Amino acid sequence: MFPMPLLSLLILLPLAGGASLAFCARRMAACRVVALAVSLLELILAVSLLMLPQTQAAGGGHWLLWEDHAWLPALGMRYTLGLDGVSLLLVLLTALLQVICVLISWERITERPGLYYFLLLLMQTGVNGLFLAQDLFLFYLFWELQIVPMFFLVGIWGHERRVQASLKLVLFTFGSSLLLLVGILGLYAAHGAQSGQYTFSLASMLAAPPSAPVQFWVMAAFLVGFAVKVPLVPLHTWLPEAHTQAPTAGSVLLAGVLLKTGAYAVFRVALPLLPLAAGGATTLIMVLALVGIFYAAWVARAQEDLKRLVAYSSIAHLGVVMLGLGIWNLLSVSGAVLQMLNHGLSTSALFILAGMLQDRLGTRRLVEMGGLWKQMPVLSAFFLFFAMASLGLPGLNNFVGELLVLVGAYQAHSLAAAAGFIGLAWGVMYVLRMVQATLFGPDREREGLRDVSAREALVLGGLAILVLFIGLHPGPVLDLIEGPVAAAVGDGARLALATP
Amino acid sequence: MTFASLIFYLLGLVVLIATLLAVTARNLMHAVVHLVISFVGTAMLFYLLGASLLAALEVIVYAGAIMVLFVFIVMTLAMPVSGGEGWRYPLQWLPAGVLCLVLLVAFTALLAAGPSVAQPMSLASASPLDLGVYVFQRYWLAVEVVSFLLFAALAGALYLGRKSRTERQGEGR
Amino acid sequence: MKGLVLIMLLAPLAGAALNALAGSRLGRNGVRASACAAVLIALAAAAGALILSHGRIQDFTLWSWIKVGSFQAAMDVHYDSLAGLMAMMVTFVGSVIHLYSASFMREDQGLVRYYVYLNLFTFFMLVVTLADNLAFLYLGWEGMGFCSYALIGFWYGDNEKASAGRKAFLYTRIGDIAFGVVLALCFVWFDDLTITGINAQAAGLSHGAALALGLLLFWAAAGKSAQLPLSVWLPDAMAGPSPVSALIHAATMVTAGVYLLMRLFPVLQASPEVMWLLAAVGALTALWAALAALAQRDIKRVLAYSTLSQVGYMFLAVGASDIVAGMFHLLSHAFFKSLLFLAAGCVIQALDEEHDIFRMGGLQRKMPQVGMLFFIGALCLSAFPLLGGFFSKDRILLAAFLEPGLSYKLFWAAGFLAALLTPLYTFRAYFVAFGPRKAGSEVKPSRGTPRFMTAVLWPLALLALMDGLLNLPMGPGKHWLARFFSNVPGARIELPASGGMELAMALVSAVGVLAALGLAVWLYRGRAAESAEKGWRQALAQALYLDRLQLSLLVRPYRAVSNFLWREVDDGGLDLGFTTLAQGLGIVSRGWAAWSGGRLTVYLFSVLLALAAVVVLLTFAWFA
Amino acid sequence: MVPLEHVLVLASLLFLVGAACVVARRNLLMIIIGVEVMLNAAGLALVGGSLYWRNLDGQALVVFILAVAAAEVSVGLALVVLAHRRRRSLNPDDFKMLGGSR
Amino acid sequence: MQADWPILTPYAILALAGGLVFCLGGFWRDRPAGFLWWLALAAAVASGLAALNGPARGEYLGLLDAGLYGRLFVCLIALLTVLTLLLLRTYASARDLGGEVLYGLVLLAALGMMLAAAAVNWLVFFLGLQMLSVCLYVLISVRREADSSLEAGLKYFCLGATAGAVVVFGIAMLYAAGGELAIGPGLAKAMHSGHGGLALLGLGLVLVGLAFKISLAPLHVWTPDVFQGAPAPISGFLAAGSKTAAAALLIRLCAVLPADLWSHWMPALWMLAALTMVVANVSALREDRAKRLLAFSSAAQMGYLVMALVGARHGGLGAALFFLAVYALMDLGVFGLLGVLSPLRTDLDRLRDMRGLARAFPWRAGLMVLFLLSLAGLPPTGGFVGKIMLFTAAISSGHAVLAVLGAVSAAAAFYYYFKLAATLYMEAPGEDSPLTAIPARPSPAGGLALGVIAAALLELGLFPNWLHSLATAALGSLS
Repeated sequence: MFPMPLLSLLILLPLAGGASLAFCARRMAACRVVALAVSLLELILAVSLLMLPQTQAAGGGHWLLWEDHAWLPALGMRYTLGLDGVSLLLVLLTALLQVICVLISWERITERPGLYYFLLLLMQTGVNGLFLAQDLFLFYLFWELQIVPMFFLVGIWGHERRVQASLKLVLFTFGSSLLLLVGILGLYAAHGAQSGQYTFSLASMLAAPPSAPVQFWVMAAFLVGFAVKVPLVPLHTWLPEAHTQAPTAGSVLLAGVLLKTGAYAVFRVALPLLPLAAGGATTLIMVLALVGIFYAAWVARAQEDLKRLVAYSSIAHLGVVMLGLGIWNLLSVSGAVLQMLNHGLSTSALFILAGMLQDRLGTRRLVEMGGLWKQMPVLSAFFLFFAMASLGLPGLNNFVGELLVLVGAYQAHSLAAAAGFIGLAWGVMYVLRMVQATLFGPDREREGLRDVSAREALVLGGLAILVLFIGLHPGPVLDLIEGPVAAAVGDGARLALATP
Repeated sequence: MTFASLIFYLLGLVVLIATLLAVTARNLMHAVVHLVISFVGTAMLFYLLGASLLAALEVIVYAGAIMVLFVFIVMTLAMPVSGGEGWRYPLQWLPAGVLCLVLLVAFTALLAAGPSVAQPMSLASASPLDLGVYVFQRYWLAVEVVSFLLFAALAGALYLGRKSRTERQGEGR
Repeated sequence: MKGLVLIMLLAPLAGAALNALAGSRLGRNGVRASACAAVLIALAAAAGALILSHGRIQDFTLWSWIKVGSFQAAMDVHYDSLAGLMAMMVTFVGSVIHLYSASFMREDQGLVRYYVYLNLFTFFMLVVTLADNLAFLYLGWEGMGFCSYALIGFWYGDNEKASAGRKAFLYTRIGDIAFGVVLALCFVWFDDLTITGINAQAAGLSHGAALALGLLLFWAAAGKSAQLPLSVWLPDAMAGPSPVSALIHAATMVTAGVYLLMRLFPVLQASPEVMWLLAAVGALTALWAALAALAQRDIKRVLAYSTLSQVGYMFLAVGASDIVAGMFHLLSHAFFKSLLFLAAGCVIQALDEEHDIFRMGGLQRKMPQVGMLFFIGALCLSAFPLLGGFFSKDRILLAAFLEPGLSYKLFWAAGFLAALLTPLYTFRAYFVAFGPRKAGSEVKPSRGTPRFMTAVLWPLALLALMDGLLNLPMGPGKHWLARFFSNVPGARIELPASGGMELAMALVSAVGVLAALGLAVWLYRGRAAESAEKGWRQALAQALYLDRLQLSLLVRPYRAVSNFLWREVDDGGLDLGFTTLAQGLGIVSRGWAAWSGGRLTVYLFSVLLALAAVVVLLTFAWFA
Repeated sequence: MVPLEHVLVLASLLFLVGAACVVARRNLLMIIIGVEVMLNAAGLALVGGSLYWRNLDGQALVVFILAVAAAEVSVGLALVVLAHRRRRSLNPDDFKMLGGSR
Repeated sequence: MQADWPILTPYAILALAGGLVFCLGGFWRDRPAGFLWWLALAAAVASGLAALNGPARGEYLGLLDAGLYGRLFVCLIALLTVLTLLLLRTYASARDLGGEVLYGLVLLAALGMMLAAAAVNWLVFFLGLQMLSVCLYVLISVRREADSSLEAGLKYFCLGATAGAVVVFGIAMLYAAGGELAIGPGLAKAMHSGHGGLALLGLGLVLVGLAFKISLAPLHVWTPDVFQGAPAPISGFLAAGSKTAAAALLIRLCAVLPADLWSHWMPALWMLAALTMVVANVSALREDRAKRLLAFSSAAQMGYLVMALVGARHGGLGAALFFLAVYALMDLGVFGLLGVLSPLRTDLDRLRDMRGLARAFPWRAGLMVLFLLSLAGLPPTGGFVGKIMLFTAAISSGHAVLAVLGAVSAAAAFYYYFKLAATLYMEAPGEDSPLTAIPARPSPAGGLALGVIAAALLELGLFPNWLHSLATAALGSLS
């Protein structure tokens, strides 16, 4: 254990940095420098956590770090943070994307820069807290907290229909999260009444799951709450709108981080806590995920708006993640967790590229693009690269995750797995359409298209290297998450899983 | 059926009828007059129920002060004697009446739930002195409070009655 | 040994990486030099490896890739003589084509991109050749698919070409689904992804399992090798530059499917149905493609269909459980077909991008060298007796004939028929394009062909002529290739046939070929035009409408559903649903807000209402 | 003498009549009158109660009710006068500038 | 007698100061400007302090609760009064509202609130209630020349008087049932002597009266009008103070009610809570005037509170107390902020006029967002913790249906809260926008008040423990 509350630091650092922006709120240069510095610091901190030794801390599980303070003892609410491989992975992803977001906003954000970067950092606070919280109440607190900045990011710096989009986002996410709250409290009440000790601590709730009917209702509430966030079809309609309207950084964080929280919650909260209800839930998740994979891929193919297309593609990718969680065995869940990371990298990259294209061409419509390779070879090369990554080309990151998920699926549920494989082929259609519509075709005479700047090249190159690295050498990542996943799935063995 | 109870019922009837007339009268003056009757009747009931001081106060404050105030206002405002109500007047009573009947049923049902139905109370009377002493001993705090309440009401009424600066200027021109 | 393999794999990869990152700084010559050097190094390594490992199988792991629990996808190599020879062929043809391209692409803008893809492709193909672990093989498999996609659409400016690339990628990808499933199944059933391990356990497979695996493998191979029903993409793939067609769509990638089947032959052997299916599809494709080739006007499409037909033979060979013959034909086909494509490339470039053979003619005199090369290729392709193609095709037919059962006889017949058609379409192309014409109707090449381009083709031509010697049915060095393959599971050295029978077969086909050749001379020599495409000719030209069929059966419905889901279901259904819900709530809100719309009497009434509600409720609560 | 319930019923009757008046009449003064009636009814109930329970609290409360009623009426009438000075009307529904925005 | 003075000091201070303000205002013409304000402020602070460290003795003469519960509310109301006065300072002087009457009435209204909140005797409660009502009638229409203000006062008067009469009649019934004006004992005695039905009737009538004060549906109807018509800080005072006072008694009732009576009374609470949450929240959806919108929202908040009261037997009261404090702060804050943002002529009201405020006044807009977050029950504010507590109480007492109703309606509520935030931040000001008429910087007093409120909300959001344990202790002192 460290004497220093590293986890709280992890959460508070961005907040402090964001608050410090108040002093230079109107000066863009200062703001972005401060923001970059803070997020870099955060990244360094997160990376340094990789050096931690595996220690058994309170609460069991493979905890690298653990913090626990009383908060509202009368109601059994505690300030409990725990870091294990999975959380660490997602925290790392968040920190990385944070840096990237600052970099890509570098020149684009000219109005109210202070507020903008403050919101970015605030969001990181919320998300980190969510990934680290080991107390259901705390978890819910951060769950709510992270949405607020996104509302303003989309609404203030978004595009033409930004206000509607942001309101839609808020209504869907918060509305569902209130049901989630009811579920959490129901679980709390049932667990307290049963064990006589009213507490929100995940660990003790894991220890004593409530009776079956309670679990059923709570699970229903949880699923609604999480499915909207993931999102699972048919609760996804808020996402494409938000993605399309959000500023680039917003889309990146939305795809890269916010959507993960839903899947993470399913992995960390919904399934482990409610073993008896998990059987039905996993089947439901599996089915919805498969439907989502096909549906989203299919709808994506029909899009005329580049960002919208990418948005639907990310729904399809998260379908794969959820499939992995729905299968719930070692392989598939490892794949799913890895896939969260991968999706965070490649889809974010695609959103960044879409943003760049929009900045340069002033349009997101595919019909007005085309023939870009001639004028912007480097950017186009990156575009092709990441498109191939999201299409699951072996040697690039997504392949590893998808393979693991599907192979794991075969162990449990061969039909679902076969469907999944076909779903991947479905993905090819829209990716190729996207690539062809943007890069290929006769080149139109456009003036003043500049290829990627050094800063953009840095961002894209960094992402590309990561994509390749995970694609060719996923070992480190897999080792990182194997412990917690095995643990979760291990006591997931208690789940009455639907495995014919 | 003692004499006292007979008087009670008679008075009750009188009060009720007077009140009904007052409430339904379209002419404000008539309403006030009927109301005075009902208040006086109530005062008698008070006396019958052994609250002599209250009976007096009732007559003085209600039937006296307040009603006079009303009359005064009605005069000053010099309003059409039937305040505002048009041909819809009977209809207005319909919803209210219905609800009140429902309420009456509920009230009586709950009232009758008690044990003491039909065993009559024996007469008793509290002398004004007792009441006064009691009030000032037990509730002296409340007396203070009421004084402040009246003070506040007075100030407020004055403030509202006084013309605001803008209005004064308006008349000045 | 391991070092050699590493060099073989890494050299092209390094070349690709170098050009991708620094290509723009290297300058055109630098790019060419580095790319060609990379492949030549790989060639040297392949040769060295082949020599060092005389007949010994070598397995080793290069790099542990994915490992979760018992799931192991390591990058390990299974080097037997099959792989060795294949690698040899790939690197050799690859280097020839790299050199050829050096001058073929001399004026193209995208030289760097071109060589990057080409190197990359060589790498992936070698991965497929050597890989032992299915996941690793899949890496190469998909990589090839991507490279072919990128190279077919190399001239992206033209939407047609780009779409051709997309089509190729889609169809191969459809095949790859099966591969993925095979991968998963193998893990679930064998708990092992290495080809060696799978082959070892193949015998123990239940009938159903074997059938499933076999079918999936067939599907995967058919996707890559463009066999029926997944064959429509290959002719379009000719949109790419000719060297690309030569390398990817003739010599190597298209044959990778067959190669995979040979690698996993024991699994196929485990279920006779699959063998039968392979043979059937092979024969059918061979015949169908040969027919289609008869009516093509585009010289490259002629060659493309011939490729289909030849690969069909290879399938037939595998189906007739004679992988030696399959490999034999694969090799010789690689040589003469790439030779043909490259020669055609010279012509097309010389007539700047003229593909229609009827707009050519008399080229033999204008460009004799190219004509010569093309002629040699044509002879081998049409299995002229004693040339390379002859022995391989002959052995395949024999193997098919020897298989028990009437159906195999039919397959043999189909194959034989195709063999008769081959000279026809081949020399149709040759005579119409190169043959003499009456003066005036001959075209004049607008630009000369660098002699380097033709020079590099001669080695190919020699190999094409000679490679019959690899596996002579008799005489000295009899069945050398077959013996060489003795360490490949399922390889048969000789076919169970009497010498007389073999001889008879050989004679029959020889005579047939010669007759067909004569017919071709009589039909097409000096032919300047062909009657308009209608009737059977049009049917053939459209390859029996297979393409159109699939378009209307699969592609259009897919698009329709996609649009429907987007417009009606997603935008018009779900989203509208939520919106209407919100609006409905808005209406209710208006109504309730009007309640407190400013009328005091209403407020007073609601006081009474509340009073009534509460009291009545309490009354009930009290008496209930 | 009568049982408590009868007193209370009488009080309730008066109370409800007052309430009905408040709700039904379209005249601010009549509304105030209705309120007075209701208060009066309460007083009657209290007096009855204090007789029943033999203690003076009820009567005491009545005293205060009288005072409060006076205070309330004074303020209320002031408001009414002001309102009438503005609108020349005592019809409560003539005061709809608030909420009438829609 | 002597020993009682410390208990009565807070009230006495307010009363005397109120009287003094009236007299000075009436007779000392050439007084220094703002003298009365300072006087009132001092009085409010003093009474708060006095209550803070007054003696903790059970009850005074069976009239006033001098225990922890009573003192808690006295302090809270004193705090609210101080804040209101701070918010009123420039607002009033800039518009010359009321002068002496304004501050005097605020003080007396505060006195009434304190009495009503701390009363353990129906008589005192009734007097307190009437006192605060009478003062508020005048305060609401303190802007005499404005029709809207007068109309608001008129409406509030008619309804308030009626509700008051209902309460009195309810008290009469309770007295008739129990023969006691002391709240707790009276109820107990009523049950013993078998007059349960009568007592229930009385409770029902009282409940209606209280429901009017804290504007539970269907008695919420007046809220928008009155809040819209009254000057913004007064609306805040009304929303915060009088509701606090009424809710205090409601919570007290829930605490002292005999079990069997409770089980009969509870359904009414259930119904009112459900109705209020749904109706109020939905009504606000399409509202395009900030004050009316916030009025509906304040009604909805009370609905949540009553939802917790339904779960009174499972820690609901502690939650309700905590939330009540938070609610009072945030509603006062949000209305005060409107006041600080208001141009001289009329209060800032139409959403249209609030467009693009965030650009011009980033800090005040930020505060508004904070208050809105708190109202919407989002972290990191006290509103979040409070709402969680309420839902916890409702659910752990088994009223899941009610909780779900609450959750759904709260989900709807997000729409209008965030619509408000969106207007501030995401819309461009229209051409008729009053931006120029808005004071460029908040008055120091108002700024101070808002700052204090914001700080308090954040503090309660991050470290709620002390207040919650205080609330539980206070409840412990009740029974």
